Amino acid sequence: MAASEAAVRVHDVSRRFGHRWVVRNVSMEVFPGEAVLLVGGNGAGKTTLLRVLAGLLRANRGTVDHRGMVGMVAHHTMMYDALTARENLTFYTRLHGLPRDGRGDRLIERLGLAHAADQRIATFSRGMLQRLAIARSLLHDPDVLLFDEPLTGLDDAASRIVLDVIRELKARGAALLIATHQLVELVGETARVGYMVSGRLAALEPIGGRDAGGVVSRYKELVTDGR
Amino acid sequence: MGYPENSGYMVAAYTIAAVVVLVYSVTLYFRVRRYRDR
Amino acid sequence: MTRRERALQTARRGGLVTVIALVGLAVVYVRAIAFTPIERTQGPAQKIFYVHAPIAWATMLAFAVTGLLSLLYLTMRDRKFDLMAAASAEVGTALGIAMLTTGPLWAKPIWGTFWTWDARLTSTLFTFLLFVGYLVLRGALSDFEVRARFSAVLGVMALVLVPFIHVTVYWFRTLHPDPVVMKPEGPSLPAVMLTTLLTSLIVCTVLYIGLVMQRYALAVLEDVREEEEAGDGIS
Amino acid sequence: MAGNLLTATAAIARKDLKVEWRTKTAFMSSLVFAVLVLAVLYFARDKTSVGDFDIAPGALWVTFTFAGMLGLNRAFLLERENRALDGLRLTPVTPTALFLGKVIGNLIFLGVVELVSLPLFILFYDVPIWRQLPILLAVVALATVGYVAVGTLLSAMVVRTRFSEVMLPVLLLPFLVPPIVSAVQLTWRILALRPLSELTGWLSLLAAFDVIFFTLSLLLFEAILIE
Repeated sequence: MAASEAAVRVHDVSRRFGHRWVVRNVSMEVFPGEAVLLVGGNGAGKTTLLRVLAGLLRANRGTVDHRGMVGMVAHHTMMYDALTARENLTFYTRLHGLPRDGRGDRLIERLGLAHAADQRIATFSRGMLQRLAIARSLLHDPDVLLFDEPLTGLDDAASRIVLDVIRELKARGAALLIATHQLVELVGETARVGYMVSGRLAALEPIGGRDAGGVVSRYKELVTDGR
Repeated sequence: MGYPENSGYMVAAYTIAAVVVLVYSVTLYFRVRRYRDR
Repeated sequence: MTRRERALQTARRGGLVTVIALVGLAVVYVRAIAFTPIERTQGPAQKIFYVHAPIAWATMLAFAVTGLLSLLYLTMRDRKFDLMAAASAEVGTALGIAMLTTGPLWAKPIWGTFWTWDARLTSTLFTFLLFVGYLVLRGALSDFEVRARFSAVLGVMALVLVPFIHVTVYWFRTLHPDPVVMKPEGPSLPAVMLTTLLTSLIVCTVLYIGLVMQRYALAVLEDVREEEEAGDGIS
Repeated sequence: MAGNLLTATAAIARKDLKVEWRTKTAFMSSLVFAVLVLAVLYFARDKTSVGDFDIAPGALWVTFTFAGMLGLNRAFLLERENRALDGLRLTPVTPTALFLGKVIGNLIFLGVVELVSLPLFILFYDVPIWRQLPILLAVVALATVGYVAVGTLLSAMVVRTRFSEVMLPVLLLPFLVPPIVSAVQLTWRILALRPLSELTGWLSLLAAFDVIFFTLSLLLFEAILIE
C-alpha cells in the first residue's frame, strides 16, 4: 500500500444545510487498494460526507482533494427508467467522452445483467438496479469509489456479486469508502472503520480483527463517550 | 369654474395611497417589535 | 455589537426615517390639496399625479435595487445583499399596490377608462407581477442558500427584462392611434405644481429607504433566530 | 474541450428526446392542449363580429406558449427521477453542455408540437399562409428560441420547489411579453401580406431578446446547479 500517496484526502470538512451543520470538522484519508467502512446511525452525516467527497456537494469549510476519477453508487440509481440498461450505459459512456469499445457490455456481463441488457430499467429489481449502478460507476475506471449502502435490499446472490466486485476493485488498487449498516458481509473486506456520530468522525481506526458485533459495540462505546 | 368636477377620484386615490403606505409601515413596525422584547 | 443588536439599531433608524417620510407625505398632501392650483382642463383628479407618479417611481426604484443587489450577491456571495434584495422586493411590492390602485383612479377621469394600455401603466404592471413571482419563488424555497442563489438569478433576469417590457409595450401602444384626447403629461408643469411633484418624489424616496431599512433589519433578525434554533455550530 | 461539449450536448438532447419518444406523456399533453386551445378560441367568438383575421395571430401564439410551457418542466423533472442529475454532475459534463442539451431537446420537442399544430391552425383559420410560410416559420423559430432559453433556466430552478407545475408559468409569463407580443405583431403583419419594412422593427426586438436572454440564461445556469 503506497503509504504516503492517499487516493482521497479530506481536511477539516464541514457542511451545513440551512443553519444545521450536518458534517462537522471531518478529516480523513483513503489509500489505494484499501476499503474503509463508514458506520453510524441515520442522520449521522454519512451520506452527506460521501456526497461532499464525490463533489456533488460543496464543503462549506475545509477541503477535499482526490487523485484521479471518482465513481459513486448511491441509494438512487441516477439513471433513466424509460431507457434500457445498455442505453443508460451508452449515454454515460458518451458523457465521459469515452470510446464506445463495448466497456458497457462487458460490465453488464460482469455484473450478471446480460439477460436484461435490453430491458427498460423500470422493470428491474432492486438488486439489478444496484448492480447496474455499480456498472455505471465503473465505466470510467475510477481510482476512488464511494458506496452508499451498496447491499441494502439485495438478495444473497446479488450481494455475492457486489462483494466480488469490491474485492476485485481493491485488488486493482482502487480506494473504496463504503457507508453501510450491513456489517456482517462487509467486515471481512475492511481495513479500517470510520465511526460517524452526529456529524463528527468520532474515530477512524484499523478494524483490529473485530467482527460485526465488535464494530457495533465499539460504535456504542463512542456514542456514549460523545454524550 | 370650468374644470370637470372629478374631485371624488382624487379623494379616493389619496386615501387608498395613504392607507396602503400606513398599513405597511405599521405592520412592518410590529413585525420588528416582536424580535425586540427578548 | 452582535448581529442582533446591529439589526435592531438599523430597525430603529429605519423607523425614524419612515416617520420623517410619513410626516413629509402629510405635508405633500396638504400642499397638493390646498396650495396647488387645480389644473384647468383635467380638474382636481389631476392632483392624483402628485401621489401616483412618485409612488410609481419608488416602486420601480425598489425593483431596480433588488436587481442590482441580486447581481452583487451572485458576484460577491455575501448574504447581506440577498437579505437586502428581498427586503427591497417586498417594499417595492407593497408600494406597487398603491401604484396600481392610484393609477387607474387617475386614468379614469383623465383618459376615460380605468385601464388604458398606456406604456407606462402596463410595463409597471408586468414589473410588479415579475417581482410578485420573485417573492413567490423565495417563499417556496426553505434552504436559505438555495433561496438566495435562485432569487438572485431571477432578480438579475428581471432587471434585464424590464427595459424589454417597456420597449415592447411602448411600440405596441404607439402603433395603435391613441383613443383618448388628452396626453397625461399635458403642458410642462408650472413652477408651483412642479415643486409639489418634486417634494413628493423626495418624500416617497425617503419613505422607500426607511421601509427597506426596517424590512432588512427584520430579515436579519429572522435569520438570527433561525440560526439559534438550529443548535450548535462547528468548532 | 469543444469536442466534449458537442458530444455531451448531443448526448443529453438525444437522451431527452429518446425518453420523451418512449413515454410521449408530455408530448401528447402538449399536443392535446394545443388542439383544445385552438378549437376553443375558434369557437368562443362571434364569427360575424370577430373575423378570422383578428383572432388568428393571438390564437396561434396562445397555443404555442401554453403548450410549450407544459413541455418545459418535463426536461428537468427527467433529471430529478432517480436523482439522475447527480449522475450527470459526476461526469466531466459542464453546466453549459447540460443547458445547451436541455435547450436543444426542448426546442426540438416544441418544434414538433408547433409543426403538428400549425396545419390545425391553418385548418381552423383559413388565412393565406402558403406564400408567407418561410418568414412565418422564421418568426416562430425566433420566438420559440427566446422563451425556451428563459424557460429552461427557470424550470431548472422551479423543479426543485414543491409545486413546480404552478411555479413555472408564474415566473415565466412576464418573460413571454417581449417575444410573444413581437411574434403576434409579426404574424399579424405577415398574414396581412404587409411589406418587409413593417416587420424589421419587431424582428430586431425579437432578435435582441433572443441574443441577450440566451446568453444571460447560459451564464446564470451554472449558479443554479451548484449545491
